[in-house]
Amino acid sequence: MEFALASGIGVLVAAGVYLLLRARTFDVILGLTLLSYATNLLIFASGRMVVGKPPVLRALVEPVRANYADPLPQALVLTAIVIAFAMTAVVVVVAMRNHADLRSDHVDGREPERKPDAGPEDERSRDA
Amino acid sequence: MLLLLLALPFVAALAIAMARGASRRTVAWLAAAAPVLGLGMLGWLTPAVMAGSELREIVSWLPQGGLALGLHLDGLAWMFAGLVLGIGALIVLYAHYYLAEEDSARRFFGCLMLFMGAMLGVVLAHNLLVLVVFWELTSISSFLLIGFWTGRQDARQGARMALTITGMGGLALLGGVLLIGRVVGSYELDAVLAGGDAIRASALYPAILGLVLAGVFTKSAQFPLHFWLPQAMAAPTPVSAYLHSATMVKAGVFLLARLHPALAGTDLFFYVVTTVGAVTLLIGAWYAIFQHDLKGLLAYSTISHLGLITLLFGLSTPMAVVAGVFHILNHATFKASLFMAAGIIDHECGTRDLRRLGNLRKYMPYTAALAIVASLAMAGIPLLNGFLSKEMFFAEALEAGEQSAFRVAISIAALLYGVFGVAYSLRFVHDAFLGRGPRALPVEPHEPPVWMQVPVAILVALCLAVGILPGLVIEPVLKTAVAGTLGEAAPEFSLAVWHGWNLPLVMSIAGVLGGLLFYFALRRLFALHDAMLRTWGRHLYHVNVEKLFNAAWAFTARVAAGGIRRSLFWMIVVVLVVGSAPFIGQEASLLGDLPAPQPMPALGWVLWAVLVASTLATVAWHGKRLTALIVIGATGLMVSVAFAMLSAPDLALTQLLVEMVTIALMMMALNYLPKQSKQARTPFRRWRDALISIVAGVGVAGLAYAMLVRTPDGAVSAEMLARSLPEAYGANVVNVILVDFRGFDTFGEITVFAVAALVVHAMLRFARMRPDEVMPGPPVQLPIPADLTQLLFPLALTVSIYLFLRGHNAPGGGFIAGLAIAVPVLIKYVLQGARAVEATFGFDYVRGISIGLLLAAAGGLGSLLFGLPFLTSGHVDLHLPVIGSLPLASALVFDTGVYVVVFAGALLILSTMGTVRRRTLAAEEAA
Amino acid sequence: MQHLVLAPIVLPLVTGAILLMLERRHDVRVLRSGAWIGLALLLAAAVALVARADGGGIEAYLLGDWPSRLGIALMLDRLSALMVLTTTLLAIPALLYACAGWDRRALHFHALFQIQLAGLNGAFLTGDIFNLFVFFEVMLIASYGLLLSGARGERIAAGMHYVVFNIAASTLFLIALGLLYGMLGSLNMAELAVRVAAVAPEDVALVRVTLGLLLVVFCAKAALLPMYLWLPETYARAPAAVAALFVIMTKVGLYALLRTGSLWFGDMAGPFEGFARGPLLVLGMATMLLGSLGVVGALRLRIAAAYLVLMSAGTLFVAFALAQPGTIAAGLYYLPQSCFAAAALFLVAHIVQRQRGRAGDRVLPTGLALPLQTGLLFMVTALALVGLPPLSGFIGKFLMLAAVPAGDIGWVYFSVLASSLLALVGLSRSGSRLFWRTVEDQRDTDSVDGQPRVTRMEFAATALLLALVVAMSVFPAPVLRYTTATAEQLLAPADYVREVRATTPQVRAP
Amino acid sequence: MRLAVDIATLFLLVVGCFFVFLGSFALVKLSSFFHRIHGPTKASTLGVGCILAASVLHRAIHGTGLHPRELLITVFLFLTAPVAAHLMSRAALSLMDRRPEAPCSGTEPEGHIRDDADERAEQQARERAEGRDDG
Amino acid sequence: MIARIFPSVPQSITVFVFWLLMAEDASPGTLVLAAFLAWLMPQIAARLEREFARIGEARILLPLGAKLLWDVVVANITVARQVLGPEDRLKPGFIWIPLELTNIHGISALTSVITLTPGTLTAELSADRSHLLVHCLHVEDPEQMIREIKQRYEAPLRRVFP
Amino acid sequence: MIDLMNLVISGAMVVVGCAMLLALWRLVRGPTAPDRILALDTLYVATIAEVVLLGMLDETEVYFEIALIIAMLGFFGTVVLSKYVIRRDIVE
Repeated sequence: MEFALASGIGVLVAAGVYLLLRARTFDVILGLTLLSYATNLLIFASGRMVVGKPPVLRALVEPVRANYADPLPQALVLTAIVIAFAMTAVVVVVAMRNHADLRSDHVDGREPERKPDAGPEDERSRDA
Repeated sequence: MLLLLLALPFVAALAIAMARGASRRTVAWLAAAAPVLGLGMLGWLTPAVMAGSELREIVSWLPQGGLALGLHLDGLAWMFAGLVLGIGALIVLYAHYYLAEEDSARRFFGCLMLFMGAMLGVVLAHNLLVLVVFWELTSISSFLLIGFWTGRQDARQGARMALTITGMGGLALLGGVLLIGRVVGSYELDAVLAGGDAIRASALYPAILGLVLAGVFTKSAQFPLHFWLPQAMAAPTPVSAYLHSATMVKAGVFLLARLHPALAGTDLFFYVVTTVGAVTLLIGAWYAIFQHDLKGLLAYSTISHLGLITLLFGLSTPMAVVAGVFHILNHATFKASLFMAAGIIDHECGTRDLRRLGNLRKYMPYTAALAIVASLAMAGIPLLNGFLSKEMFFAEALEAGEQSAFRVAISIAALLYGVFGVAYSLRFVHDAFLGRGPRALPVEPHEPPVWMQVPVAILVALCLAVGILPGLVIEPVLKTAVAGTLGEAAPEFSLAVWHGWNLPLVMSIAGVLGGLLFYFALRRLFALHDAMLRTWGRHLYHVNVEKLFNAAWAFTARVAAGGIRRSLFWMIVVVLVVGSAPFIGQEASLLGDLPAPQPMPALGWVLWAVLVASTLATVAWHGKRLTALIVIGATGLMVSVAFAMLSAPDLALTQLLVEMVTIALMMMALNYLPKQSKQARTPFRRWRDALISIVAGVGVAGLAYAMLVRTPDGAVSAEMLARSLPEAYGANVVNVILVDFRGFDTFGEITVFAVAALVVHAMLRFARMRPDEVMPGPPVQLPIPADLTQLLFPLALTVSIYLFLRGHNAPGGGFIAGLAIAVPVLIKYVLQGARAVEATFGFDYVRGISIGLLLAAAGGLGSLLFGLPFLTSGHVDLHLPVIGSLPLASALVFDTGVYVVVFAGALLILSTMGTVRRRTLAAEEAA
Repeated sequence: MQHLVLAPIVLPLVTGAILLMLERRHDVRVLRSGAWIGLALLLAAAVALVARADGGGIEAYLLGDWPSRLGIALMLDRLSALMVLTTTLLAIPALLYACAGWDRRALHFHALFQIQLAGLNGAFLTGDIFNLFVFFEVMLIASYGLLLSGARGERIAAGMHYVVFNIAASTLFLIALGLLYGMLGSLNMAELAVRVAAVAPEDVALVRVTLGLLLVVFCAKAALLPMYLWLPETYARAPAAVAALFVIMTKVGLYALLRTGSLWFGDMAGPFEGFARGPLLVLGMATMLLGSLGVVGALRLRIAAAYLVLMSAGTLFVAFALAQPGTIAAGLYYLPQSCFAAAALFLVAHIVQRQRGRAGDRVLPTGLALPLQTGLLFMVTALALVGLPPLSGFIGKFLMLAAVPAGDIGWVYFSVLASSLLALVGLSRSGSRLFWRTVEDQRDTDSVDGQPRVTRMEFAATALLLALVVAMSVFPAPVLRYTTATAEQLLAPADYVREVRATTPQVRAP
Repeated sequence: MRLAVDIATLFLLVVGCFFVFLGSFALVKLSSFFHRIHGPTKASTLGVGCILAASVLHRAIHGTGLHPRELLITVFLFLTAPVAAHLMSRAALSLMDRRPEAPCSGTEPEGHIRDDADERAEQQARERAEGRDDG
Repeated sequence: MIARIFPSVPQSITVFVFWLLMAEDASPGTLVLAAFLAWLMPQIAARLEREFARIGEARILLPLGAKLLWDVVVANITVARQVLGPEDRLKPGFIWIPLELTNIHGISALTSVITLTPGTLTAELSADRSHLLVHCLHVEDPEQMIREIKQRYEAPLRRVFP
Repeated sequence: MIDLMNLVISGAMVVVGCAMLLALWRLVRGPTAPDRILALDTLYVATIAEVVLLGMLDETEVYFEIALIIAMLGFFGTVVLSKYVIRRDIVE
């Protein structure tokens, strides 16, 4: 089971990283989403894998670690999920504006064919 | 007293800067007041200095760092201070007449005073760091002065070049001083001079020497860094006269003199300094001869003289030092006067080109007379001051060093110097004042205002006085200065014009004759000179600086090109390096002893398969965006179910809700983005990225696996489980952690959420954008689903409240509930349209966020009333008559804040995004 | 007043929330006065905190009255107090500058500004690593808002870069935190310090990776080579007042590096003592040089300013990586002054941009001579940033160089001095082109029509920053005394850990 | 009693799984969208309903007592499933090349459904390209 | 007045019952809370709805529900047969069904019912709400089908939602 | 009996899991957007079944909320995605 979780995280990371390195804003957003799944699972995994013992205290079940899953990573993941959502919202909107303002959905706001800037010769006069 | 002396010029500068609207005359008076007053003070102090006592004042600045504003006045400092103030006063007088109407006198004199102060600081400094401080200040103020005529390209270039070179030297000097401080343990001059042996013995000595000399050589324009000085001649002439003959360039040799006891006395010092000095001496002189620009000639001759002084200090014998100090004085007097004369010529003739000048004695006889005397002093003609120091130099050169070959070389250099010196002095005198000419001058030359001649006359008189009566006029001064330089090692000497027939005198005579010959052979030599190296230093500098700018630009542009992807790429590369480095050589430690893994339930495999397949499908379909979005929905679902399966119901709930809202958000965004990704045809990049991502995936999987198979020990959560119910009154430990144990995290988290909503709002509120593709027709009606929501909406709200209230004891809580309420409202938006919802709903989301945040803060701050820390939860059981017991935890207030923030934030995001088009249309209609 | 530690976080947050509410009234004066009241209170709190921290004690404030291992503890020591005060002092001129008009053009500006302060202060005060992450995010998201609110065109593209990069870095942060908790079972930094030292030998490599990843995150936020690419464009495109405040953001990464370094890699860290110092030193020097090269190559003044921020970050990396009491003290002296100076440069650049009209802040020769006061402001700023005497930049660098251990002298001296020189070359060129009338005739690029006039308030804001720089230069001794004490405190992590463990809840069981 | 309930539970479980599986199977097996949609909307919904009922029964006997609230999910599903199906078919209709014309009776053949993400965008790109040629 | 406090009585009842079911508790506290929510929720909803459903003959609902449940079971068996059998034996097609129901609540109820019953699925409601487009997986005789739907479901629904 | 019950529940989970895989197959294969939406919807429904079964197996009630929310969101997702396909603009 550990292997399955680890490999799942690995696949998510690989896919996320690959998409993160794409040139289009939307692909990058997808990549970030996948990466955030991966991180959530990873943090969650830091509490180890426990099946069927949610950390909701039940009467007559002694509150010790053997009987419940580790609640702390779950709380951390919750925070992480929320923050990731907030960030996604922002990046999505930036992507929209990027496309609207610069007429390109390239991550850098322009297609790479164009040179990044006018050369120094244009900007500098002959005055050294 | 010293502090006051030092402060004078700065005060003057400040006064000038403040004196807005003051007349030129007032400004000049203000500027003159400083050096005149200063001279007065110096005069008052003179007897004490001459008596050999040393004044010292120390103001604490940074005692821990050994930095104190320590000033002292010994002989050397006294001499230099006199030089700085005296010539300064003359320069102010001169400049007042020199400056044109359109030049800003305030700016000029302000900078000049700044410079004067800095220079005084250099000479008075007792702490080497303070010396460095003022040293750099001279560079900066000279930058401002050289670039005074900002409109002129050569002025700007010259200023920058001077700043670059001297700034470089200053930084090197700083390094050297720091190293000295390290060796000696103090920056105080006493200690440093006393620690000379320690310095010379230290392993750092070569570095120290190199760095300090770098400072000295750059400031004093020594070969090969001499080229900035001729360039600096673009400055107004008073500046050249002051900075580039009398004072600033002397700072270098001053430092050499200052640190002489500490640094000199090794072979390294001897050979480096003498060689550099000698080469500079010759090259400067040689170039001086062939300059057509009057100031160029003077500049190169200055370089040459500075080389001479350097050479003298390099020789290091006591008498050589005496000669060096003496020549500093002499050179300052005659060169300053020559510069001023050149300025007069420039001023009155409109040109400084020697090829166009000539025969000026007819037009300006007094000036001519003064200049001729001064240049004779420069040539080292007897009865003038230059002669004396030159003689001393010849005498020292003949005895230099232990090796005869070196001695011969130095002597030949000295002789050549004599020849060249006479030659360029002749060229100055002959080409400007004698011979034929002038040719094609823009104006008719005439005598300048008399007050412009006065400073020149004073200096020339000094030349004569020293040259004729050295014993009377200059000997006490020199002795005082030398005593300050060498301390107890100062030699006994007496100055006299006539030493009898000896080798130096012969050399002098040979020099004069050689110079005359040389001058008359000049025409032929011009070709030789042209064939020789051009002023390659400057050329090299320009090429290099230009290259530097372009290269720096190209480099940074190239490195920064590639934008986000390159950023991310590098980060991932760094991560991979950091992630793999610790395992190199100990691969075994990654997995350690593996305990048996837990068995996998069937559901696990299904989840795994769906997760992996949908993830890979997302990658495969990422170009088709809607498809990718739908497929990634399945990934999210699987992650949630995995959470559920692995005993994390709260996570599953949150993940699901967030997932759904995210998808809604992306769908809204997709409307304003291209529907498909353009696929770049860069297979290399794709393979490279694929490779990295696989490595990253494998790496993270490995780490996760290694972590998972280790048995945890000592995690703090065990205690949380135990204390959750009795102390925080909650059975759902995750929620208890969120609102109690780690409530502060949640506080931050909702802030993030709230701000995200505000950012979205801020970015889209006034944005005008149109979708790429607009479906024809009016908004579509979906009556049947809309009708269904009439039934579901109140139920969904109820579910939300249920989740909220149950949160502390069962999965749920403020966050989950907040999103759960946002979802049905969003459905309303989708099915009924934004206009309908917003017109009737009447809820200001921004204000909602604010209220929520304040509620959460209030929930946390409540405990402060009881003197308990922020977010300490309280708990009461209310017993009401009919209803029964009502458990109330103060965490509930906090959680309510969370609830409100999340609900309002989510809706602010969704409604802002959903209504972009409507606002755009409205704005376009209004326009 | 045990709750004072809380004030720098909660005060701006509450102010921000209230300002959000006041936005409804559409009266900018109300908003401004609210913001200023909040900031004044914050300043008072920050000063009080510094005074308290200077007493020498380390204080732990147990949120929720839970023992620090269970809950979150805010930590007050000299370093945190110093950082909080620096932030506040930087915020005052930034807000002043923004109040000259930008705050009316950027929606939610005041609220975002306050929340950004809360995030920064939270990051400086928290003693819990996950809470640090949360406050990083608070700070970042508010910075996105400040950068992007009212933004158009290129600024959006720059924002995209900034946002995506930081999200990626945050993701990495989370991965590292997950591994950290999984391996060590705690989140309290002091507690972790104890656990790090006691890691079983077979786990050392794994923990190294974990901590290494964490450091990568901090370095990325602090713009260490090669992860600095996000910085120049972002800072150069941000609104001036915002850019001025952003200057402190790279320092948060440095702060985190210093804090974790002192706790986890200090003299009680066992197998981790001195972890990663070598690479950090080398990369810090490279960053410094590269930053200065950027200054030389910059075509715009604001780009140059951004590279100067990079350069100062590099300097601080070197100072902290050397981990000597002297270098840390010098670095901590250098840190606030470089913040003030860099912020001032961004403001000056914006003033220049408007005074030069269409030429903007591009380093082009024009026929305009800028007013003397602008030139003076620039000059003082440039001197402080390059590290030329007599301003505080020089003092900081000098103190650092003087404390470099003997073995590292060569390269450190070379890189610090060479980078200063390069920066000097670059700035002298930009300065002479920008402030001097360099062509005799007016060109069409020189039109200044349509540019909002530079107000007195904007000058005042810039001058205020420079006054801080000058004050630090004239009275360096008290500051250095404080930072030296800070460095000593940092180099004795055992005290910190002991203090955290010894602080017990008021009513709960320990 | 317990036995009877257990048997009922088992029966419901088996039936539930069968229908859930059937729904998905239909999704895979059938050839066009309008055929496939019949499977999940009916079979899967009923299947889940059965499983929920089984769960209620199971809990009543083996767990903490009768928890009818799980039936709420069933109710919810039965309410939403047809409307969801309705929406999906509308979506499919909007993508059809030949949609059923205005109200009339009688049967009509099913048209081809375009792939939304793919074809429409391509077509638009083509149109844009042509438009540019004209201009 | 009543309408002001309880904009929609059915909705209030639904919420009340729903809450009690969810909370699985009938203590006084829960009842009070449920009553409060039963008042509050329709209030909120009322701001978003133009008109609430009015129920005519509510007692028909019960037999209709029973009939529907049976039909659903039958439908699933039918669908199972159709799915598992060879696909080429099916005769699928679209049918427009003219509506007599005018109440939108009735129409949506009918839509759901049609979808849940054998082999039929509503795809669209015409813009004037007079016809429903139904997709049939297997249709032998369209007229027969329309008749059956109208008689079996539409007629009772018209009584519920007049 | 309990064992048999658990066995059947586990078996049911496998069957429902297969149903999920089939839905996944359709999700990945497409070919049209409505097909994928339908597949996702089916996946949601099957997931509810899976979660309920899990709750039976673990004898805990904490999964109720999850199942409820999945049901709610499955519908919501379908609405949003379909609306997008129909109109592009999901909020008009």
